[in-house]
Order: sequence, then structure tokens, then C-alpha cells
Amino acid sequence: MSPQPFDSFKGFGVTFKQIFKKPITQQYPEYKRPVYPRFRGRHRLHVHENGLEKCVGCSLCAAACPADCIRVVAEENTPDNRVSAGERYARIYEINMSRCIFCGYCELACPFDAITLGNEYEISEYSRDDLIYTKDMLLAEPIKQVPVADRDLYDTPIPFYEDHS
Amino acid sequence: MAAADYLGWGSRGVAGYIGNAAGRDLNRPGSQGLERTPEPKPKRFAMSYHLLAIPGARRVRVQAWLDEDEPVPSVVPVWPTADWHEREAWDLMGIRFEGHPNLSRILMDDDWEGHPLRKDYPIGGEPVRFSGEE
Amino acid sequence: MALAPERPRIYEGSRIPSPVPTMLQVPPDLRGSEDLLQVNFGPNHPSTHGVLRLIVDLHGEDVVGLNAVIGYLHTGFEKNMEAKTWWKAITYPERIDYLSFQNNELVFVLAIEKLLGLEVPEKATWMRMCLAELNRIHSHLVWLGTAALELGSISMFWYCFRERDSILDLYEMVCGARMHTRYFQAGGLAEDIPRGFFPDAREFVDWMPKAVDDYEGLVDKNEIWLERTKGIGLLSADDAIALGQSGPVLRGSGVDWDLRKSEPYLAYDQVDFSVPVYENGDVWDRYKVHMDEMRESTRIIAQCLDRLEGMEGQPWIADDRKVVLPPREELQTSMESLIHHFKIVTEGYRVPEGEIYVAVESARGELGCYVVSDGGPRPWRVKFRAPSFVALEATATCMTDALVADLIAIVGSLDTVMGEVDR
Amino acid sequence: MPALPAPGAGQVNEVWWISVIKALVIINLLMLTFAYMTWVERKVLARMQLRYGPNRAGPFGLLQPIADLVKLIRKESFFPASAVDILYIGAPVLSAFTALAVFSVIPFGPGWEVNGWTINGEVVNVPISLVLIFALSSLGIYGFIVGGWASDSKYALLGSMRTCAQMVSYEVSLTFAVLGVVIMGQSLSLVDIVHKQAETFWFFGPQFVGLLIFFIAGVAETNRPPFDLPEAETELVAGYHTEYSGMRFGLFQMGEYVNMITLSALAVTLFFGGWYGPYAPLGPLWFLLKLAVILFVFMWLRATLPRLRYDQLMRLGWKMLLPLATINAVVTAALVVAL
Repeated sequence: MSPQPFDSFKGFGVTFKQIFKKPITQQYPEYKRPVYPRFRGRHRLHVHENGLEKCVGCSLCAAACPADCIRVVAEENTPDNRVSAGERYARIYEINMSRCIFCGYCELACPFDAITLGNEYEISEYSRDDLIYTKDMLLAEPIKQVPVADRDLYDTPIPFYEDHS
Repeated sequence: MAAADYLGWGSRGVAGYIGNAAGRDLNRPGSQGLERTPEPKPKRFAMSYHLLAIPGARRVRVQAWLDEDEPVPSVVPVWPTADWHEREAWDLMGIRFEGHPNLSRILMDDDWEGHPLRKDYPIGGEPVRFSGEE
Repeated sequence: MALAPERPRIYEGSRIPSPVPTMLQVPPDLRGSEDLLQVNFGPNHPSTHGVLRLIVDLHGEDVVGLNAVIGYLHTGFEKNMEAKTWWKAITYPERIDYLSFQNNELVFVLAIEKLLGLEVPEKATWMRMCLAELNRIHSHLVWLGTAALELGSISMFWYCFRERDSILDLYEMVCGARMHTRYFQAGGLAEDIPRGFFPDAREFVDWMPKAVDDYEGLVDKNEIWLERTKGIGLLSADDAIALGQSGPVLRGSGVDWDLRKSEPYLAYDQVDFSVPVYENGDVWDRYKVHMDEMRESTRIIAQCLDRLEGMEGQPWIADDRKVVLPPREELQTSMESLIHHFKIVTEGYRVPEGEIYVAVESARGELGCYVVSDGGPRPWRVKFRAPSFVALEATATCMTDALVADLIAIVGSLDTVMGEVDR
Repeated sequence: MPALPAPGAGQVNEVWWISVIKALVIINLLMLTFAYMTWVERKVLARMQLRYGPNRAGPFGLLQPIADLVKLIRKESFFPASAVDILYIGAPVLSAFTALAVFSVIPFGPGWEVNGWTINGEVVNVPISLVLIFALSSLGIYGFIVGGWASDSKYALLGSMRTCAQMVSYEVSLTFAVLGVVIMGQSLSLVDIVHKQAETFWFFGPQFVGLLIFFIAGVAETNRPPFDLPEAETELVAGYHTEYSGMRFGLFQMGEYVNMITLSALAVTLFFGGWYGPYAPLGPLWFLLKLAVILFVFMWLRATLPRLRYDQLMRLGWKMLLPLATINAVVTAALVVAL
């Protein structure tokens, strides 16, 4: 622009050479970048292989939650209505996802690995009420699956992660 | 007792800055762990001034003890940086500074009532929404 | 515009406005004049970094009066933390300054550890340093991108965000979240470092200096950039100290002051790096400080990686059952561990009575954390000395003889994050 | 090569309805170019910034301009309560209209004979077309100034103040930069200037200084970065069109882009031999090609340079460009007389 320094034109080179590089944008809805295995996304509740729920309704997750977004109401298992492996089970298990900060304290707190944070991040809804996840929603397989990067390489091999998520 | 006079720094012109001017509510039994403060705690608030002399890296903490509505002299004339810190302490803790040129609320609205960081100010907030199922 | 004009020498004496040091008042001969135009820059404005509101008196294009109004993002973090246990409160500081999140988390965790008198394993210390420096680069990149954008250099933003994204990828890999990580826990780290971190981080360390070359190529020699930054927003060393500045703003004003050197925390006394200091206290010098710091941080990260690679298998968190959650595999086998686990989660650990002030050098300067504990499971009082809060106090002083366009450049160069200002 | 018509000849021997049809075609082509200019600009900027640019509406995002148009039309045309009605509504119309009108005198081809009808290579050929261009484009600036003032907003007012100062300063340099070409071409008619270049040489060589000044002043005149002070987004929100929305904003935008196209076309005509190229029948294509290169430089500037400050802009205009342009004109005149 100014007659003096040719250095001023160096910037033009920087911008021009980018034209021949591949854009770094990822075409999101079509291409989903694999998340790393530790990524904390949508919650999951887990069941044992025999179909019993792992959650025993101890409310540790609710106690650990900094955002107070978990509500657990426990009830005793009865012989004809056996839901969980422990004495009690969670009759109501709700997470208000619009409040959740995805810190993962709930999965740290859970002594039975009943709740983990999965990999799904597409959890937007049109209404706040739809973001209150009930136990059924948390137990179900998520509809949208997100690919996960190399688990051996990017995760610490502790049994907790190998079994689930 | 302004912290500056106490140290005699103001008159000697030593450059320093206030890291922190934080009020503290002492309604409850006080603290005396790692760094002892006078015992017994006579008053409700403790004003802490964290001073740092940049050449020499010396840090000093000065505490002034205040009752409710007891003013403390402003240190703005000595350390201009105290301006907003003192306004914040006034806004959130309700500690009055005498001689501050512009002691008004800084973080809360101008017409806010109460001083939110005091322990007798309820934390409030709206209840977390759940499905309401019993 | 052939040659950039000689930079005005840094001024003599003090320029801090009086009596209110943070407010530029309209000079008496202009007061009440019809030529004055009072404009609100913000709280919603493309270049106020969030919700800063500047009430500016304009005389033509000259800024003659300025009053900064803050508090639009006040969320009461400090009050909230008083109501949470120490463990839960760790998730709060990182949300205060959302660009320098890891440093914020670090200072709070350091304060807890100091009150507890907890020994931290070496591996955790070095990893903390590595992540804190990555975070510094991250914050500087966002600063550079937005500051350049404000001066009209739009491409810079994308180049900066390219590298920022690879830093966030590293965070996601190690901490599980791209920004608010809660990875630092009292006693060490929440999890071990994944093996894949090292090659990826090495790649980043190799690439980063080239990226900085790119940024400098774009603007460093550019005549317009020089014109827009040199001699603008002057702040002398004395004034900077009197106004309590720290970090890049202070170092841009010629004061060699970096907590990493003067009061080393973590293992900063064991790594080799230099602190860039520039003399003239203008926007250009602050820009140069940021650029040089990115290179220096890259060097620190490389040294951290060298050390960390030799520490495989070492513990990453202190073995203190009163504070640290027991290892997960013990929960199934040891009743004692399970009890500790329950106790820490439900009730939280207790921190001895005392008060403490810990300061670290965050990307923006001295980030102090003043914590008072009454011996209970919750902090009694937490107070952050936010560097942005202090930096914003200097706006009025820097704004002498400024035009509207300079106003944007100066506020940008002070590198404030409104979340941290308002807390 | 077809025989060249003598300078000044073949101007009026065109039937009026051919002119009208041509005008219609040109206006529509211009609108289309404007629409796709925005697409191309976004694409080019994106590639310079490691992005893809618009690629959702249609293949390669080719329908993006149409989507934008639909969006703009459907949007509420916001009207500030305290705005001055007529001026507020009229301003964007004025700037868009003058921008389109200017293009009528730009020659894009040598002219053709079809079935005995003569078709000129431009919509109207006036002997003083350069003067007409400058007159019309100065008129168009009123659109920006008045629009900013009439919307009764502080940011808009600041924006139009800047427009005012910037346009006045740079129009002078722009005109003076062209003087050299006029002296060498010895005509104010663009057609004649192109013919002259065809006979001798393209003027960008001898008039290189003139070209530089013309280009810089032109960038400033069209409010393009790095001289986009009147609408400096990060300072004045959107400058003079802060309060405009919907199609009124679209008209302003159109005015700006069409001005840019016109200016590039003018540069092609004055300095790069207009429609002339190695294979003459391709006239308009050569013209378009040269135009595209110049427009690309406009975008490149935008991707690279930071914005100037107000006083620096003034300094550049009055203390650098204007003296240089004057010297250039004087030296050219002296040389032309001497040789």
C-alpha cells in the first residue's frame, strides 16, 4: 500500500498461500469428528448382564453434583419386583441436562459404575422440558452414535472404562 | 487506620499494588489456621489488604477489623488501583470507605438492596426443574 | 504515510486521572458543549469482549471522556463457592475466566493444597505446568485473533483459531472436556496422562513456532498495523505499577515482573524460559509481549514433555485418603476405601482453619486467590484477584489523546475477559 | 482485427430500442454479477482463511446469493421511530440507482454489426463519459451520508460523518489520478481512450503511478477494507447502515458492490486496454477476465490488511495521494507535449 517497505506485502503472501491449502473446516453434520474416549457427553445408566440395573439409588451422584441437576428417589427392591442388584433401586432418576455442566463428578462418585458420561454431544432440544432426562432415556442406547478415537492410546486402562461407555 | 499509613509506604513513595481488598464476614467463629489473626475476633468484618512491592517482591497483608457501618479510610489517594477494589468491597460487603472519590456500586445495579457477599444475604436462585413426578 | 511516525516517547510524570483514577472526565472547557456526543459502546457491541459498557464522550472523533461500567456478567461465583464443598467448588473458578480456565483452576487448587499442607506428586506438578502453559497459548491466541479482528485484520482470527483448536483437542484428550476440565484436583490430577498425549503434544510443539511466524508475517511488518499500534495507549511503568497492572500489560510497560520467575510456583524454577519485556508501554509492545510469550510457552511445554515422558507409571495424585478419592478398583474390595469415598463425596473433606493468598501468573497477569477456611467442608470466603478487573482500571489512563479507533485497539490490547472482571 | 471506427465516430448511429434492450441486459447482468460477487468474495475469503465458504445452498453454495436475496426481502425493513422518513427510505435507493447508472458509459466491447443494425459496445456513448461517471458517483455518496444522518442514530451519524470526509478527500485524488490517462488518451470519452490504447499501448505502464493512486483512492471511494471506516464493524457497529435492515440494507450493499465493479471496470478501461485482447472477437470476455483479476485484488486486500485510522486516512489522502497525483498529471502533460 505504501511505497516504502516491501515487507508490507509479506502479509499478502501469507493469505495467498492459504488458498492452496486444504480448509480445516469440518463439514459437521455429515462428518462427525471422533471424540477422544475421555470425552464427557450425554449420560448413560448401565445394567448388569443379567438385566438388573447397576444403580442402587444411593444418591451419591446427586450429592456430588455441583449443579444439583440430579434427582434420585430410591425404593426397596421386593422379591417380585427386583430392579437392581442391590437392596434398593432408583425409582426416579432424572438429570436436568440444561443445568448439567458435564464435569463428570457423578461418574467419579458412583461406586458401582452405574452412571457414566458417554460420547454423544448432540443433545439439543427445542424445549427445556425435553432436556429433563428420565431414567428410561438414560438407560436406552443413544440414538445418535459418535465415533470414538483410539481407546487404547488415549485412555488410561482402568477397568471402569473398559467395561462400559 | 489506613493500610498505607500503617506501613508508612505512602509517604515513602514505594511502588506497590493491592492484590486484593476483600471483606470477610466473621459472624461465625473465626479462623486462625496457618496465619494467626488477633484473638478473640472482636468485630464482624476483616478487611484484608494484600500489598506487593514490585522491586524486591515483598508481600504484606494488612488486616483492619471493622464493625458493621464502621468506615475505613480509603487508600485510593495512595494506590489508585484500589478504586475499583474498594467499590467492589462496598458493593458486595457493605464496607464504607471514607474519602473514596466515587464510592458507588460496581457489580450490582445502582438500586440494588443489600450486600450480596454478606453471610446474612441468602444465596437465592431458582429451583432446579425436574419432571415433578413423585 | 511513508514511514510510521517516530513513536512518541513514553510520557513524563503520571497520567492517572484524578480524583477518580478509573474515569476520564471531560475537560472543563468542553463541558456542556454542544459538540460533545455521548456514545454508549456496549454492553452489546461487536468489540467489547462480551458485555463491557464504555460511556464515551466524543468530540468529533476524539475521546474526551470515558467511564467504564461493568457488572453485566456478574454471576456471583464467589458467593456460590461458599455454598459448595471444596471438592465441588473446583468446578467454579475455571468458569470465571473462560479463556484462561486451567490457570484459574490451578490457583484455587493450589490454595486448597496449601491450606491442607498436601504434597503433590512430581508428575502432577509437571503436567499442571504443561497444561497451564498450553492454556496460556490458548488464551493469547484468542486474544490475538480478536484484537486483530478489531483492527480489521480478519484473517488472523481464523489462523489463530486453527492452533487454538489443536490445543483444545489436547485438552479433550487428557481432561475429557475441551474447556472446563476440572482436571486438577486437590492432591494432583484427576486421571493419568494418556499415552497418546505425548506424540500429539510434540507435534503441536513443533508446529506452534511456525504458526507464530505466520501471524507475524501477516501483521508484523504491515505498515497499517504499525500505524495502528505504535504509540497508542501509552502507559508508563510507574503508572502501570500504581494502577496495579500485571502480566503482559505490565511487561509491555517495561517492568520485568513475572510471578513464574519472581515467586516460582509449580516447577517453574526448573525450566528454562525467558520473560519478554518491552519498554514503550503501547499497544504494539503488548502485542509483542503476547507473541513472544507464545514462543516461550512452547519452549516450556517441550521441557515439560521431556520430563513427563520419563515419569510413566508414577502416581499422579497424592495418596491421602482424607482428601483424595480412593482408586476405583479398591471400591469393590476395601470397605475402608468405600467409607472414605462416601464421606468425601457427601460431606466433602475438611480444610484446616486459616486464610491464604496464592497467586499464579495466568495469561492475563497475577491471578490471586484469597481463601478463608473456617475448618469446615466449605470455603468460608473465596476472593479472586482478577487480572482483567485490574487491567480494565487502566483504560482511562491509556485513553489520553485517543480516537474512536484507538479506543477499540486499546481496550483490546488490555486483554480483558469480562467473565473474570465481573465474576 | 475489424477496422476500427474513427475516434468520435459511430456514436449515435444506433437505434434507440437497441439501447433500451442493451440497458436492460446490462442492468440484469450487473445485478447478477453483484449477486455472484458476494458469493465469490465469500468463497475467496473463506479459502484464504482455511474455510470452505458457503457450500450449503445448492452445489458449491451457488444458490447462496438467491437465498440471501430471499432472506433480505422477507426480513422486516426496520424503521427507527425518530428517523426522517423520506430521506431514510430514499437514501439506499439513491445510492443503488446511481451505482447502476454509472455503468451505462463503460464500454465492454468493440461494437458489432448485426443484420445491418449497429450495436455499440456500451449503453450510451457520451463524449464526456468520464465526467459523467464522477458526477454520478459523487451523487451516490449522498445516499450514504443522508442515510446515516436520517436514521437518527449516533453510530450511523458517526459513520456518515466519516463517509463525508473520506469521499470528499478521495474523490479529488481519484479524479487527478485519471488526468494522466485523459491527457495521454486526449479524450474524456472512454471509448476513445480504449481505442487510443489499442493503437498505442496499454496505459498501465506509463501511468503506473496513476494506476496505483487510482486503485488506492478507488478502494477508499468504495468503502472497501482497509478503508472501510464508514462502516467499520468493530468500531461503529455498521456505520451509516446501522439502522437499516431488509432490502434497504440490501440496496446499500448493492450500491457498494456495484460501485466496486464499476470502479474495477473503469480501471480496466483506463489502464488495461478495456476489451482488447489477443483475439478480438472475444472482446467482452477479455473485459470480464481483466475485471475478475482486479476484483480479486479487492478481496485479497480485505483478507489481509487491517483497517486504517481516521486521521491516517486523511493524511494518506491529502498528503500522499493528492500531491503524487498532481505531479503525475503535470509530468504526463509535460511529456505528452514534449514528445
